[in-house]
Amino acid sequence: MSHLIAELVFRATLETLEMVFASGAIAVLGGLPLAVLMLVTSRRDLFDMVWLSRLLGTVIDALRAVPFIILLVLLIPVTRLIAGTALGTAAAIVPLSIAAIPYYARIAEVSLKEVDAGLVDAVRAMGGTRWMVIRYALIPEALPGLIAGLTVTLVTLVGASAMAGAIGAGGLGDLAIRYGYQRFNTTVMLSVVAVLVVVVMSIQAAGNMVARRLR
Amino acid sequence: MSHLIAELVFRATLETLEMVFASGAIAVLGGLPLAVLMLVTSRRDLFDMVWLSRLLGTVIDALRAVPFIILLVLLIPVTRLIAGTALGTAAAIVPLSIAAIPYYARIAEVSLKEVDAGLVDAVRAMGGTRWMVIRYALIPEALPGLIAGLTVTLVTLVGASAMAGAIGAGGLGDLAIRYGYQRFNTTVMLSVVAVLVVVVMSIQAAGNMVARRLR
Amino acid sequence: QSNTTLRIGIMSGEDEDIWRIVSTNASKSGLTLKIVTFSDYSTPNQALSEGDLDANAFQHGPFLKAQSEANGFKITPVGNTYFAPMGLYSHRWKSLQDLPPNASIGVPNDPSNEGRALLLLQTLGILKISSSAGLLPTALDITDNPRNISIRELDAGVVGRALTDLDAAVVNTEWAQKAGIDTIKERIGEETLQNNPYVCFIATNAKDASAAWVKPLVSAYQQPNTRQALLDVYHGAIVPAWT
Amino acid sequence: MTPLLEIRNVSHQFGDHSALTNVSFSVEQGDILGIIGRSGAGKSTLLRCLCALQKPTEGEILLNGADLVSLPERALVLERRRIGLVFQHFNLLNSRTVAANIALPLEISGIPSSRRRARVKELIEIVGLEGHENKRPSQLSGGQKQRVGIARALATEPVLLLCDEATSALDPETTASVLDLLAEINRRLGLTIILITHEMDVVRRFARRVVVLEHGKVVENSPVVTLLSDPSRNENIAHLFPDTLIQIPSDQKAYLQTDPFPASEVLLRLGDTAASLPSALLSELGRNFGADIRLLNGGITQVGGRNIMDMIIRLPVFSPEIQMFLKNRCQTVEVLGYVPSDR
Amino acid sequence: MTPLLEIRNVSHQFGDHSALTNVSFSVEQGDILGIIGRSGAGKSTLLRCLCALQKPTEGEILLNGADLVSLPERALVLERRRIGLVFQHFNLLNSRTVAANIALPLEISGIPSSRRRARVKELIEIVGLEGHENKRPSQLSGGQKQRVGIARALATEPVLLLCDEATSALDPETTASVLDLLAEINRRLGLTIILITHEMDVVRRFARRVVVLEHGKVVENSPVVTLLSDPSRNENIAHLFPDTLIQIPSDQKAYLQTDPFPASEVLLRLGDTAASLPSALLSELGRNFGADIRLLNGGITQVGGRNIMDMIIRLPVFSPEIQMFLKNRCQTVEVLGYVPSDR
Ligand SMILES: Nc1ncnc2c1ncn2[C@@H]1O[C@H](COP(=O)(O)OP(=O)(O)OP(=O)(O)O)[C@@H](O)[C@H]1O
Ligand SMILES: Nc1ncnc2c1ncn2[C@@H]1O[C@H](COP(=O)(O)OP(=O)(O)OP(=O)(O)O)[C@@H](O)[C@H]1O
Ligand SMILES: [Mg+2]
Ligand SMILES: [Mg+2]
Repeated sequence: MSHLIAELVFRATLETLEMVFASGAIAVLGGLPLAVLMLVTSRRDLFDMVWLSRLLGTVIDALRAVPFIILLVLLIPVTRLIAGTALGTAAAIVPLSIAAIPYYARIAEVSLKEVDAGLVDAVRAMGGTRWMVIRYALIPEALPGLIAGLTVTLVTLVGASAMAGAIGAGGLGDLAIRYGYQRFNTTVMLSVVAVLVVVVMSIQAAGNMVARRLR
Repeated sequence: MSHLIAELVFRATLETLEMVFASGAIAVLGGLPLAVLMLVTSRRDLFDMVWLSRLLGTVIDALRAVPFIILLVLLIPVTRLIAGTALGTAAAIVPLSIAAIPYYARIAEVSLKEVDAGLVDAVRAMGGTRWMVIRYALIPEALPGLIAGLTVTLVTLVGASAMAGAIGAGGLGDLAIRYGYQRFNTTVMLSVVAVLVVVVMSIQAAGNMVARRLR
Repeated sequence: QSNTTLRIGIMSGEDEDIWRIVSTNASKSGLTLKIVTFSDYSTPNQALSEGDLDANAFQHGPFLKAQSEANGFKITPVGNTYFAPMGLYSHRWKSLQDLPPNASIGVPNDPSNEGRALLLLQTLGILKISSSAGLLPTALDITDNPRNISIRELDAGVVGRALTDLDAAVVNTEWAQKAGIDTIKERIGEETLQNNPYVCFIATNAKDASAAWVKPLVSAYQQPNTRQALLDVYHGAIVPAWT
Repeated sequence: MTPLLEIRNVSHQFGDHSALTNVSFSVEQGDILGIIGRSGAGKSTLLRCLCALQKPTEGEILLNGADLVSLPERALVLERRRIGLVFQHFNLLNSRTVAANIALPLEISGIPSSRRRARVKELIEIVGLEGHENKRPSQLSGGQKQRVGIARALATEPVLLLCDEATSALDPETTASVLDLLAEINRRLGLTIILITHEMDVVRRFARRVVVLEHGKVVENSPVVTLLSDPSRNENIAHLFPDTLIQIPSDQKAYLQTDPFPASEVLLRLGDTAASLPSALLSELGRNFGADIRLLNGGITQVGGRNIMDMIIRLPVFSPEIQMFLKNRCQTVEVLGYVPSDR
Repeated sequence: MTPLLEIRNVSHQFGDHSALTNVSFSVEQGDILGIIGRSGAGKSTLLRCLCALQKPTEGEILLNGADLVSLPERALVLERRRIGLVFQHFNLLNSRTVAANIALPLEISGIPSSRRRARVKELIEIVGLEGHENKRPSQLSGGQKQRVGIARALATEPVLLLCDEATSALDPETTASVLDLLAEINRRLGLTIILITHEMDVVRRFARRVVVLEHGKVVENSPVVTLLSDPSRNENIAHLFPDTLIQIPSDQKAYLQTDPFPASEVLLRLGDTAASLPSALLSELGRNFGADIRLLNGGITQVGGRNIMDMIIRLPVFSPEIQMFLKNRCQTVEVLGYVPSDR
C-alpha cells in the first residue's frame, strides 16, 4: 500500500469516526428521550397518554421509512441551515443524526420495555415522581441493553456513513466504494475493508465491555 | 397519479415485500442460531468455549463492516451460484440475507443476554440438556425481545432493499430513488414514500402486537 | 494574479487522479483547487447552484439540460473535458443479429446513462423510444419493441459484471474494461462518435461563466499532461474532447 | 381520634377474578396490624392498594383523611414518602449496590448526601449487612436481599410501614431482631405497622390486631389475644393455626374412644386466657384428689404479655368434684374421649 | 449400605468470599434432612452444588457413588432428572402457563403428552392450584408461585428432592399439607428429601436429621431430636431456636434473684426427651409433697414422635426430697433463681 493510499485511508478513518461518533451521540441525545417518552406515555401506571405514544411511534416510523439516500438529499436545506454548508463530513452529521435518532429510539424502546415492572413499583412506592422512575429505575436498569443497542446503532452508522459519500462526506465506506467498487482497486478495497472491520470490532468490543460491567 | 405509475408502485411494493420478508426470514433462520451459538459458547454454565464465541463475533462484525453496496457487488458470484442469476428481485434476497444475518445475530444476542440466569438454572436442574436450555428457556423467554429485534431488522431491510436496485431488484426504495429523486418526479417520490411509510408502520404495528401478546 | 481558491465537484473514481494533475496545473496560474468528490449524480449540480461549489465537472449536455429544467438551475458549460463512448457487449452472442427474441439487455440505471443506452439501442434498431421522452428516457418510454427485448436497469458499476446473467448489456467503456469484458471482441454494437451530445464538460453557474478564473481553470484541464493521463488512467476507454 | 388509615369498601378485580371484595377496616396511629390469610387470599393486592401502587377498582383508602385513590399525582408522591413498603419479592435495583439501594428513598426525598451516607451506614448495621455494602443484589442470599428491602423501607423514617412477608426468608434470630427493631421504633416514634405474614409466631409475639382475609374478604378483624385464645371460635380461620390447636399425641389417639369403658381414663382439654398468675392447677389436682394427672401435650404460653393455657391432660377419674373444680379454674374444659388406662 | 448422597470436603468461593468451607456430610436413602443456618450461611449455595448447578471450587459430591462435579454432561443430565429442586426464588418460566411450567420436566424427560397431561392435572390438584392452570407466573401470588415450583419439582417423581425454603411463602395450612404430601411420598416411595428452612416448626415436625451451617461450615450434624431437646448444648446453634428456649415470663423475671431469701419460691427448669408416656410429674409433686406447683411456661411437645418436656415451674419449697424426686424423673433440673412468694 503506497504512502498516498495510507494517507487517504487514515484521513477517511478520521472522517468515518467523526461522522459515526458525532451522529451516534446525537442519536442518543435525541433517541433516548423519544424512546422514554414513547414508553412512559404508553404505560397505564405512568403517564397514560397512549395517543402521544402512538403519535411519536408514527413520526418515528415515517422517518425510518424514507431511504437514507433520499433523506440525505431532502435534508440538504436543513443541513445547510444547521451546518452552514450542505457538503463535507461535518454536514453529513446532520442527515446521519436525523436517520439515527428514530432508529435508536426504536432500539432503546425494546430495552426499556424489558425493565421489570416491580422496579418501577419500588421507586413509586418510595414516593418517586414519574421523572424519578425514569431516572432511577428505567434508564439504569435498561442500561446494559441501551449500551448494546447503541453499539448496534454505531455499527449501522458506519454502514450509513458510506452513503454520505453522496454529499462529499468522505469516510472509509465512501473510499471503499470509490476505489473498490468503482475502480476495482482490490488492494485499496481490502485495506479499507480491513480498517472498517477493525473499527466495527472495536466499537463492538467496547460496547460489550461496558455492557458487561454494568450487568 | 397516473395508472402507469400506480401499477409501477404496486409492483414495486410487492417486490419490496418479497425482498424484505424473504431475507427477514432467512435472517432469523441464520442469525438466531448464530446469536444463540455466540451466547451459549460464551457462558461458563453452558458450552464454555469462549474462543468460538469470539470467532463468531469476529466473523459477524467483519460482515457487518462491509458497506452494503460493496457486499452487493462482491457477492455477485455467490448470488449467481445460489439463485442461478445475479440479477432481479429473487437474486437480491441473497445479498440482503447475507447482510441481515449478522445484523439480526447481534440484535438477537442483546435480547438473549437479558434472560434471567435463574431460568437457565431451572431447566438445567430438571435435567435439561444444553439444547433444551436453548429451546425451553433462552428462546421462549427472550421471544418478546427477539420479535422486537426482528421488527427493527425488517424495517432496516426496507431501507437496504432500496440499494438492491443496483442489481435490478426493483422495489419501492429503488423506485423512489430512480424515478422520484434522480428524475425529479416529486409525485412519484412522495407517493412511493407514503407507501413506504405504510409498509414500515404495518411492520412495526404487527411486531408490537406480537411482542405485547407474548410479554 | 491573485490567489483564488475554487471548490470543484467531481464524481469519485478515476477522475480524482485526473483532477490531481489539473490541480497542479492550476496552481501554476494561481488557482487553488479544492476537489469535492461525489458518488451520486444528483447532488453536484444542486451544490453548485446553491453556492457550495464554484464549478463541477462530471456531466454531459443532456443530463444538465434535464436537471436544469427540473430544478431551475442556471448552469452553463465552460469547457469540454472528455467523451466516453458506450458499447453493447455480449458473452453469449457474436453479433446483433444473433440476439434471440425475448433477450435480456442490461442498461445502467442512472438517468443520463440509461437514456443514452436506450438511445443507442434505438440507433441499433432494436427498439423505438417515444420522441417526447427527450434525452433522458427510461424503459417506460419504449414504444416499439419488436423482439420483445426485456430491459434490465442496473447500477452502472454492476451492468458489466452482470453480463453473464444477460444476453447483452450496454456498458460505458471504462466500466466494461474493469468488468473484464473484452471491449473489442465482445462488442456487438457501439455509439457513433459524430455529433454526439454526450461530451462531458466543466460547468459553472451562469453568473460566473465569464469570471476571471474560468479561463485559467479550463486551460488547466486542457493540457497535454491531462490528455496523457486520461489515456493512461482509462486505458483508452475514453477520448479527450478538446483539440 | 380519627384513624391513621381507613380502608372503605375496597374491591379489586383482575380481569374477571375478584382479588378483593368490599374490604373495610381501619388502623389507628401507632398500631401493629397483622394481615393473614391463605395463599392467594388477596393480601399482597391489598397492601399494594394501601399505597396506591394498584388503584383498586372500587373503594376509598383514607390516609389521615385524604383519599389516596383520587389524590393527584403531586400530593400522592408526597404521601408515599411517609410510607415504607417492604415487597414480597424485594424489588431491588440491580443497577445499584446494596448501599445505593438503601440510599435511594433518601435521594428521592432530597436528603443531602452527607446525611444520606450516615443514615445508610446506620441502617446497614441495623440489618446486619456490614461488609456487603458494595455488592449487587444479584450477589446476595435470599435473606440478605430481604434485609436490604427492610432497610430501604425504614430509611426515611416513615410513619406507616407496610411489610409483605418481610421476614419469610430470615432465620429466627434475624427475624426476632428485625421485629424487636420494629417494635422499638413503634414504641419510640409511634410508627404504625401493617404486616402480612404466614408465621403465626410473628403474629403472636408482635401484632396487636389481626385482619384475616379469605377469598378477598375480611372474615375476622380483632385483637390478637382474642383470636389466638380460641381460633376455633371462627371456623374460617381455624386452619391458619394448626400449631396452636394442640393435638392429641398419635400414640394416644390410636386408642381413643368416645365413651367411657372399664379401666379407661379420660382425656381433657383445658383452656384459659385470663389467669394473671399461671395456674397451679395440676399440682392442686394431685394434692386435692390424689390422682396421677398426666400432661400429654401443651402447657402455658405467653401471648401479648398474657398467659395462655392450652393443654391436653389425662385423668384416671373424672368425678363430679373434679369436674366442678376444673370448671371453676378454667375457661374451657372439653372432654376429648377415653383411652385404656394401660396405654 | 452406601449413602444415597455423600458430600466430601466441598468448598466454594465467590471471588474472595468463602461461601462454603470444607463441608462434608452424607444422606441415607429415604432420609429427611433439614439444613438450617443464619441468612447468608451458604445454604442455597450448598443446595446448588448438590445438583451441580454450581460447580464447587473444591470437593466431591457423590450421588449413588458417582461424583457429580466431574461427571460428563451427558451423564449429569440423566442424574439430574432423578433430582427435584425447588428454588428459593421459584425461577418459573414466564413464557409458559402454570400447567406448562409443571409439564416442563416431564417434557424434558420425554414423557408422552397424554401421560403428561394427566400427571399435570394430578399435580395441580395436589398443590391446590385448580383454576390457575392457564395463568402466567406473573399473575400469581407469591405462595401460588411457590406451589408451582413444588409441583414442578415433584413432577417426574424424583428420588431426591432438594427444597430451598419451599414453604416460606405458604400459610401454615398449605405448609402442613405440602409437608404431609412429602412425608407420604417419603414413606411410600422412599423419596429422600433435603430441605432448607427457617421455620423451626418445619424442622421439628418433619426432618429426621439436621445439618447446621454457620459461615459456610458445618457446625452440627445430628438427629433432630438430639438437637431440639437441648439446643443450648451447642452455642453455635442456640440462636436458631429462640422459640424453643422457653423464657421466664417477664412479670416473674423482674423479681428474680439468684439466691434464696425469706418468703421466696424457687424457679426450676425441667427438661426431658425420653419419657415414652408423658409424665404425671406435676400432679405427683402435688400429691406427694402437698405443694402448689405452678407451671409458668412450657409443657410437653411432640418432636419426631417423641414427647419432649421443657417447662419452667415454681415451687414453694425445694427440699432435698423434692430435689431427689425430680432428679429421678427428669434428665435436667436447673435452678433458675428465686422470686418473692407474693408475686
Ligand atoms: N453470586 C454471588 N457473588 C458473590 N457472593 C455471593 C453470590 N451468591 C451468594 N453470595 C454470598 O455467599 C453467601 C452465601 O449465600 P447463600 O445464598 O448460600 O446463603 P443462604 O444460606 O442461602 O442465605 P439465605 O438464608 O439468606 O437465603 C452470602 O454471604 C452471599 O452474599
Ligand atoms: N396480575 C394479576 N393478574 C391476574 N390475577 C392476579 C394478578 N395478581 C394477582 N392475581 C390473583 O389475585 C389473587 C390474590 O393475589 P395476592 O398476590 O394478593 O395473594 P396473597 O394473599 O398475597 O397470596 P400469597 O400469600 O401467596 O402471597 C390470587 O389468586 C392471584 O392469582
Ligand atoms: Mg402475597
Ligand atoms: Mg438461600
